[in-house]
Amino acid sequence: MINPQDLCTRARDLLASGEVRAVVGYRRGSRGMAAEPVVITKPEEAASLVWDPSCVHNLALYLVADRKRLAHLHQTPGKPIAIVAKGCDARALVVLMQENYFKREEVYILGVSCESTGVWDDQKLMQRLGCDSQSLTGGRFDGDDFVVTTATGEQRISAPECMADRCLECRHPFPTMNNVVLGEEKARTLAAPFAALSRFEEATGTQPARWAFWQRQFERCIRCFACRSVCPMCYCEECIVDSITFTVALDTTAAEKANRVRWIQRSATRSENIGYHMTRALHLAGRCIDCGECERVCPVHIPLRLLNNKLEKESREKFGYEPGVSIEIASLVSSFRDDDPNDFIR
Amino acid sequence: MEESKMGDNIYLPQLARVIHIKEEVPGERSIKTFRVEFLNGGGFDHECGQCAMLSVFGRGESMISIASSPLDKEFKQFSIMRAGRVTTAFHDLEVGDVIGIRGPYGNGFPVDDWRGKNLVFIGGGCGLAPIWPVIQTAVKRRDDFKHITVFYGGRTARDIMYRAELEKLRSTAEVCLSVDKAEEGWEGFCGFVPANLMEKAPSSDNAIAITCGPPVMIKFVINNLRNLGFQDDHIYTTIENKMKCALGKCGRCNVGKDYVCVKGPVYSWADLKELPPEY
Amino acid sequence: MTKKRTGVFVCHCGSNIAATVDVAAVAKAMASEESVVCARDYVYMCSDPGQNAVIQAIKDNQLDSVVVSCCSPNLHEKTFRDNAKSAGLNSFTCEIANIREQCSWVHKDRGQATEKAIRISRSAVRRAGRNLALEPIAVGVTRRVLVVGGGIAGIQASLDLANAGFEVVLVEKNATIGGHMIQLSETFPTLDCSQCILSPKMVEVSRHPKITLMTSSEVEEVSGYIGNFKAKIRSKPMYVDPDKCKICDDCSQVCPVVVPNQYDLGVSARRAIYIPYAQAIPASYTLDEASCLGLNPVVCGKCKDVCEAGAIDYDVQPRTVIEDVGAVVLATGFDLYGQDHLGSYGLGQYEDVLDGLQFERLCSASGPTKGHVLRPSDHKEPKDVVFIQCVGSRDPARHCSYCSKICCMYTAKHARLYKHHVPDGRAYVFYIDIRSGGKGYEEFVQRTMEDDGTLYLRGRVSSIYEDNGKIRVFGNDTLSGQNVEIEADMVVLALAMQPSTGTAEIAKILKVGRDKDGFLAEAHPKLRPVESVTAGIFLAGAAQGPKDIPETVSQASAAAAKVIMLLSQPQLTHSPMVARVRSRLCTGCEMCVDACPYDAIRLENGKAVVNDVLCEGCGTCSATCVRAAIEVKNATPLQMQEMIGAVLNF
Amino acid sequence: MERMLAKEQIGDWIRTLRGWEVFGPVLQDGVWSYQPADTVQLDHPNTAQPPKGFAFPQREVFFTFEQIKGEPPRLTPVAPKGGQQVVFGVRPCDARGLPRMDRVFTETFDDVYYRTRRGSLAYVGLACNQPPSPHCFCKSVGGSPVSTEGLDVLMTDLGDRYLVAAVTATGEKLMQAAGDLLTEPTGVDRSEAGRLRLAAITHPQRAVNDVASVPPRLKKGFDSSLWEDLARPCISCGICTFLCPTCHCFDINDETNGSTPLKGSRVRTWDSCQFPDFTMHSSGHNPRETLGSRLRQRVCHKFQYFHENFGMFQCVGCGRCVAGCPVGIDIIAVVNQVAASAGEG
Amino acid sequence: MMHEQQQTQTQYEPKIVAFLCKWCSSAGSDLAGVSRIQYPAHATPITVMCSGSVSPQYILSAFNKGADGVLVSGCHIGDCHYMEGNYLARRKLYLINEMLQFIGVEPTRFRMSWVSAAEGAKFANIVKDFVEDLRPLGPQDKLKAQHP
Ligand SMILES: Cc1cc2nc3c(=O)[nH]c(=O)nc-3n(C[C@H](O)[C@H](O)[C@H](O)COP(=O)(O)OP(=O)(O)OC[C@H]3O[C@@H](n4cnc5c(N)ncnc54)[C@H](O)[C@@H]3O)c2cc1C
Ligand SMILES: Cc1cc2nc3c(=O)[nH]c(=O)nc-3n(C[C@H](O)[C@H](O)[C@H](O)COP(=O)(O)OP(=O)(O)OC[C@H]3O[C@@H](n4cnc5c(N)ncnc54)[C@H](O)[C@@H]3O)c2cc1C
Ligand code: SF4
Ligand code: SF4
Ligand code: SF4
Ligand code: SF4
Ligand code: SF4
Ligand code: SF4
Repeated sequence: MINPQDLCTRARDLLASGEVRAVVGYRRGSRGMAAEPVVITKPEEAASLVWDPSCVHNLALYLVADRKRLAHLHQTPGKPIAIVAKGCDARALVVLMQENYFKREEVYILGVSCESTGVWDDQKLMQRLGCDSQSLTGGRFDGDDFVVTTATGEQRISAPECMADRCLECRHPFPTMNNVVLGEEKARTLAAPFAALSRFEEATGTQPARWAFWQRQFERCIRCFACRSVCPMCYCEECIVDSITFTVALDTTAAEKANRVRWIQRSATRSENIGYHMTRALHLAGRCIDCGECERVCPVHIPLRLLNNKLEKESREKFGYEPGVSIEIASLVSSFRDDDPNDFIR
Repeated sequence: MEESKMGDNIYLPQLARVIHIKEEVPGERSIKTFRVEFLNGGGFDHECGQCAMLSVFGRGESMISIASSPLDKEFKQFSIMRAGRVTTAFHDLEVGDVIGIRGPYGNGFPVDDWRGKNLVFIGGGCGLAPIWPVIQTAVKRRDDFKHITVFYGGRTARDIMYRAELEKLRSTAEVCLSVDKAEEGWEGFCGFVPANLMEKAPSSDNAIAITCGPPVMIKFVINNLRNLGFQDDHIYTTIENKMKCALGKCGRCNVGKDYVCVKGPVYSWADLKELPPEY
Repeated sequence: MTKKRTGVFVCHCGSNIAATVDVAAVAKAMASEESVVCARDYVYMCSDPGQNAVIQAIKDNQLDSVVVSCCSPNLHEKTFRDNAKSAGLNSFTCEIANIREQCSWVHKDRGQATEKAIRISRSAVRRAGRNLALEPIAVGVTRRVLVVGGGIAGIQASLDLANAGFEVVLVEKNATIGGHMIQLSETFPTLDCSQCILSPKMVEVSRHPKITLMTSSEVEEVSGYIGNFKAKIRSKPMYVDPDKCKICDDCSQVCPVVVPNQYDLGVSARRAIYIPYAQAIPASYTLDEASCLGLNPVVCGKCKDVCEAGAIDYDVQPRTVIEDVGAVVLATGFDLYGQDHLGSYGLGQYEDVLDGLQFERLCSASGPTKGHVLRPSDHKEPKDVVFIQCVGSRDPARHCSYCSKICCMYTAKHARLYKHHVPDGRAYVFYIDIRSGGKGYEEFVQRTMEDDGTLYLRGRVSSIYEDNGKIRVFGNDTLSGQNVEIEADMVVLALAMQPSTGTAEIAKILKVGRDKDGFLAEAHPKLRPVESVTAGIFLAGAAQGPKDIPETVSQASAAAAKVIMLLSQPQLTHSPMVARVRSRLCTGCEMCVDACPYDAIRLENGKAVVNDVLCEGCGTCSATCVRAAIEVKNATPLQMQEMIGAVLNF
Repeated sequence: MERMLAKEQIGDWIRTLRGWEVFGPVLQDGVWSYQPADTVQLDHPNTAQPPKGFAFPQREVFFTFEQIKGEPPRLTPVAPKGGQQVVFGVRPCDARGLPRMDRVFTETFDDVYYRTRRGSLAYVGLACNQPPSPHCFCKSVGGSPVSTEGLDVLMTDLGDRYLVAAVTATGEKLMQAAGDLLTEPTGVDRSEAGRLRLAAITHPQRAVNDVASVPPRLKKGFDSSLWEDLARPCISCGICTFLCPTCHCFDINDETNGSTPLKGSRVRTWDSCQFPDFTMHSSGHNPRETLGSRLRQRVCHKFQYFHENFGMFQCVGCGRCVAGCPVGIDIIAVVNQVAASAGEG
Repeated sequence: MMHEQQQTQTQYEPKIVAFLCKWCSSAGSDLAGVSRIQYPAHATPITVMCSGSVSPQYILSAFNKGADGVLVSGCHIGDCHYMEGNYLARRKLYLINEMLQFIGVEPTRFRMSWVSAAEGAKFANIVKDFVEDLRPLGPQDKLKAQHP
């Protein structure tokens, strides 16, 4: 089991020795036991870092933000930046490196192993405890359990009861690409891969049932773009399906702006929302590493993970492609095999 | 236009026909001047410095300064720089095409308060358009004002808009043109507008300065004007924050508590310097 | 900027279009398009008056773009683009709407066909409205050719090219050119002597003023593109100056080292300083680095001492040259399917089990036995010889799946040669079936069977082992259904041809594809059989697939002809409809780089950059890039979107 | 007018509201939202979205246009679908959003779309006996769990029955429709209600410290470096603003659905000051380019600018932006920190 | 235009956008023309250089704009003019096909085929079948943009 204190010490040493210029990690915020992302640059700030089941965020996003910020300021990174990374986060980094977004040496990966558990899911906490992490006053890992403190006192709950689906199904709880890892690599099987997806596919076996379900979901989307904004793989300078990242540089011509393709309209109607989500899912095929962030942040609880998982499963079964395992290989859609499925073609 | 079922609909444009198009400045960021006349007996009166929301249907709306004098009742004039989606659509228009127009918006220059004063106009690039109606009005009501000086500069001689009109203006006003870099055959000033201003150093006595242009230029001009002794409340400029509704609702043009589309775009430096620098 | 003055010309094509499509209605519908200023129909748009009308209309209406709704663009795109050009427009402002093959000819319902013709025409109008004026990309050419591989393919190609007046650099990795053909004794189907027909060509190569011959050399790196390649070639030192060597053989006499002679496939021996064979080109001895002791003069140095011509120099260094060439012919040939895969046939294990090439050497007058067929083990004449076909080929489960194509023929040839050498011997051939397509080939095989009394057994050999000086071959004859066992004196295996060792490397260096069996891939199996997928690189000979000499020579000459065609142009022109990167949006993820079939994209300062000359405009990159950071000119996503809209009346 | 209604009779009351389209909180797919309802069960926490969309929908078509080549375009305004709407179960904080929107949409320029929708909308509120979210802070911003501002009717949950109180004339009309279903409250009812109200009002809440001093302090803190520090984790999504009962920013675009002839509509959609391109000029210049400047805009708009313009905060303390922020940006904490730092300086 | 109106009253006529690669499928459809093989007029071709250039975005866009069916047709595997374009197309379009079905769009609405330049008859049949398969489904409105 990881002693959170070790994390603080590591981070402090890294900063103190000048080995890294900053550490991206988690700290306690003002909302109960909900951790929040933080970027620290001073050794003395390291004491504020935490590691507990509320560390849900995929911090790779902040490396992307850091890089964009530096590019904007025309600065070169210099020393590497350290990041606290779970298994999934580390795989996000692998994809980012596979896509040349970073060089390996630009990032110091302070891995944390999820060992036999993972992070929690607020909705499951809500069901189990009647309140979510924002109302808890304590929460930590303890072996296979979470120990939480509610208004009524401390409670021990078996972690799988409240763990995020993606953690239950996780096949890589150990950050394989790392500079150092806290915690052990444990063999574990909590749920079959794609279990939630399979449950869904079984429950909505027919085409009308599928549509009935997704129609509701897509009509609900308010297109706040949180799902895209939080995704470390959606680091495009300008997203092709939203308008909010419209980039204009000095050399952007009027014609370029005038000719920007509007694939979907700004209206959050069903058709446009589908356009948005389909595009995003397809863009993430072979790149999404199932950190589940998009689904977690959605304010109207659209089960986006199902979309990404579907393509992940197809890619794995049909193309033998697993995202986030190698920096070297060509990405899913820029490669092919002779025996890719052909039977859907006439 | 169809009668609105809902009475006064602030979002519904009137229709106007383009009756004249003139290319002022060529190139990638070309500027064209459009004269339009309202259809179906529509129209509105405006003050110098006010703006209108112009639309090319299917492409969208843009806020554009009304570049004609309020004294010209039979048409409205706009000088539009090709900048993006909507403005490009404008540049693709031909005489006879119909556009949408709603307005007038914003506060306008307090021209009447300036009676009996010297007027110093300082414009750069496309920034001549918003102050052009003031110049026009001042010329039409020439006796109301004393000395009129117009500073204006472009990157090159080709970038000078209203070239012919400016030459004509020389008969009633002092016109000081400049280009950024020395050019063959250029007889005016070479250098940036603020430098030209310092070179000519117009007197701040009983004078109002009106400036408009790119944000950096304005910054230097205001600085120089103050060095020349202009009081903060005798310096006027306009702010062009992004606008969508022009009605103080859509929420993007605000600087501090002010919605520029309603409280602006014209500000005296005395007022503007109280606001946070979000423009 | 978008085009605003489009003219649309709708062709009746006599009644070909007009019978089913209401052409006037199409013209009228097009006239109501935003950007269209003139739309008309005419009975034969492609006739002289039709074309003139287009030209006139362009001038009269100051059109900036043209759409012709007519037949397939394959027929008249060029015509009308030329019209546009002669009227002063850029030819890429003209688009064709195919309303004949894809509409009037395939529909009967006039209403529906007319609607469809409108949709097709409208989408062409929208596309034309956003076409950029493009000029074909001109590329200068270096009028020199690199030929890789000095087998018959490379030799033939080099000679054809050189005789056409082009400079040729012929690179051969061995010490001599000639390839496998020089090892053959007689060749099917005419049984003429291989060396007799090849040697003169080899000599011609060495003497040709336009050919620079580089033996013991290999291509290390190739950069550039069609018309403008730069090849880095590395030559191993030969240690013997061919210009000085008199081929006196003094050196080899004193050389203390004896190693198997590769040229005779190990059937004979040679020294460390040797001449591969008498007719070798360059005609010179050569020193084999690997076995020579003298490179360390303290140890040996005998040959240098005896060489009166002073041709030997132990201190020569490898040298690397860079050659500028406009085209490349790859003729790297084949090797026989490796014996390490073939344990069950006893190859390499039993001395008297030979492969086809070894047998060629045994039959060859210049071979180790001076043309007598003798067993390697005891130098006796073999009386029972078993030839086995399809060894390593047509066996997807264990070996190569393809048919090696020439083995039936050379086995038949071997059987005959054997019978000619040992008339009282018995020849057996195990075969699966006989493939003898080719001029005179079937007759050749018939003669082998009938005139020369070779016993053909249909079936596979199950095992072979040596027993008391004999080689026992067990097989089964599927025709009689009986198991057969032959006590043979010698077994000859017809091994499959496979790409020569190093084919993978050279393919990578030159960025040409390989097929599933590892042979160099042609650009199109039917229509572009001598071109590689990379423009400016051509294929000849067995490197592209198993083939015999006539086919090799044809392909070599074809490749040479293609090169001549290419390099005879003053400049190359390339379609300007190439990909363009929108750098601001590109994040350098390299997905396009991986997806591009032509290796036309590379990263520069973290952004994708397209090589206009390599890009074929397929658009695969553009569909792969999630960021829409790369698009093909005049087929941009914006144009596609507008065309989709046009089709759906959106 | 105060009346009592037995809980199980709420459906009966709703059925008396002829001519009204009735909405109530519904839990579907794990999300609470206002849906058309025959009856309602008011045991909901905060709905995911406030009811602001009834007056200010995420998508509003202003007018359609159609233009045949060579002719002037024809514009056809699209009036909001008529008909009275009543929303049950509105939380007092959310209701307070409405009067704030009124200031924006009906003063200076009168927005006919908003006014039309607003004019036919009624809110039947539910007092918060318990704060529905750990981040409720209505009291800090001038509201209370029993506030009636913006409501037409306020109901208080007394266990098996509701105390139903009319706030506006419309509210009274709604109650009159119920006829006998609504009964006079007894003394017990009243005292029970009073007890619950007191408990609700005194229930501890998170708080904006010294709220009166916040506007001037924020003004002073405009240049504070805290803005960038606090905004560092922000991902620039629109959750905080799209879920806010008072955020009113929007975008206007032309959506086309035909080119020959040109057909389309001019459409208003919600927009957010947290989106990077919100204020970006056509030249690329962006007055609010950084995360900090955008966070500052959101916070200062609610706690300073709006107050300067209208004398009230533009935040009603519903806590949605706090709970919904994916990375924990907490408006209460931000205001407190910036105000505190500005106070010191 | 009259015509269209009459039809909507009698029978629903599906609108199909057909992306045809220039080298094989468009040529194949030309051959159908040359051979005068009749097929329904519901599929409007858009010729692209290679099936590999068909971005999934185009397919979504076509549905968004009201297509009832979308067809993508390219060279047979191994015959791509650009060698690999159709392999890459196959992978991408497999994914979008799966995705459309996953959200409950009728599987019939998206179709992919390999048609060589010699397969005029095959092309005609594909269009014929596609139209017949689409007819019973009625207009596609799941992904179609809503207006106004
Ligand atoms: C008070 C005032 C007065 C002005 N007066 C003048 C004047 O007299 N003359 C003049 O030339 N200019 C004037 N301007 C500037 C003018 O308003 C802008 O140049 C014009 O609005 C640019 O519009 P555009 O659509 O051409 O540019 P774009 O840059 O294309 O668009 C403008 C905005 O629309 C959004 N947008 C663009 N494309 C998309 C897309 N695909 N999806 C979603 N959103 C998109 C962008 O966020 C962008 O910020 C004035 C501005 C103001 C505020
Ligand atoms: C046993 C046998 C018998 C045959 N009998 C007949 C027959 O009777 N009649 C007939 O028509 N055909 C016959 N053939 C076929 C004939 O040998 C081939 O068709 C012919 O040799 C092919 O010539 P090539 O130039 O393509 O290849 P090769 O002869 O293999 O020549 C390739 C040359 O390229 C060189 N090379 C390879 N890689 C490189 C590199 N990377 N850089 C530089 N140089 C390189 C090699 O060293 C070699 O010199 C026979 C083949 C076999 C195996
Ligand atoms: S986070 Fe949810 S509501 Fe927001 S855009 Fe994504 S799916 Fe839609
Ligand atoms: S799509 Fe969702 S799950 Fe996948 S990487 Fe992005 S945020 Fe994570
Ligand atoms: S949805 Fe696609 S284009 Fe948009 S940010 Fe994500 S990957 Fe990029
Ligand atoms: S795929 Fe797109 S973003 Fe990636 S390198 Fe190519 S052009 Fe750039
Ligand atoms: S269009 Fe085709 S050939 Fe050209 S760069 Fe793109 S993928 Fe390569
Ligand atoms: S700012 Fe936040 S707490 Fe305040 S009303 Fe808006 S969403 Fe609620």
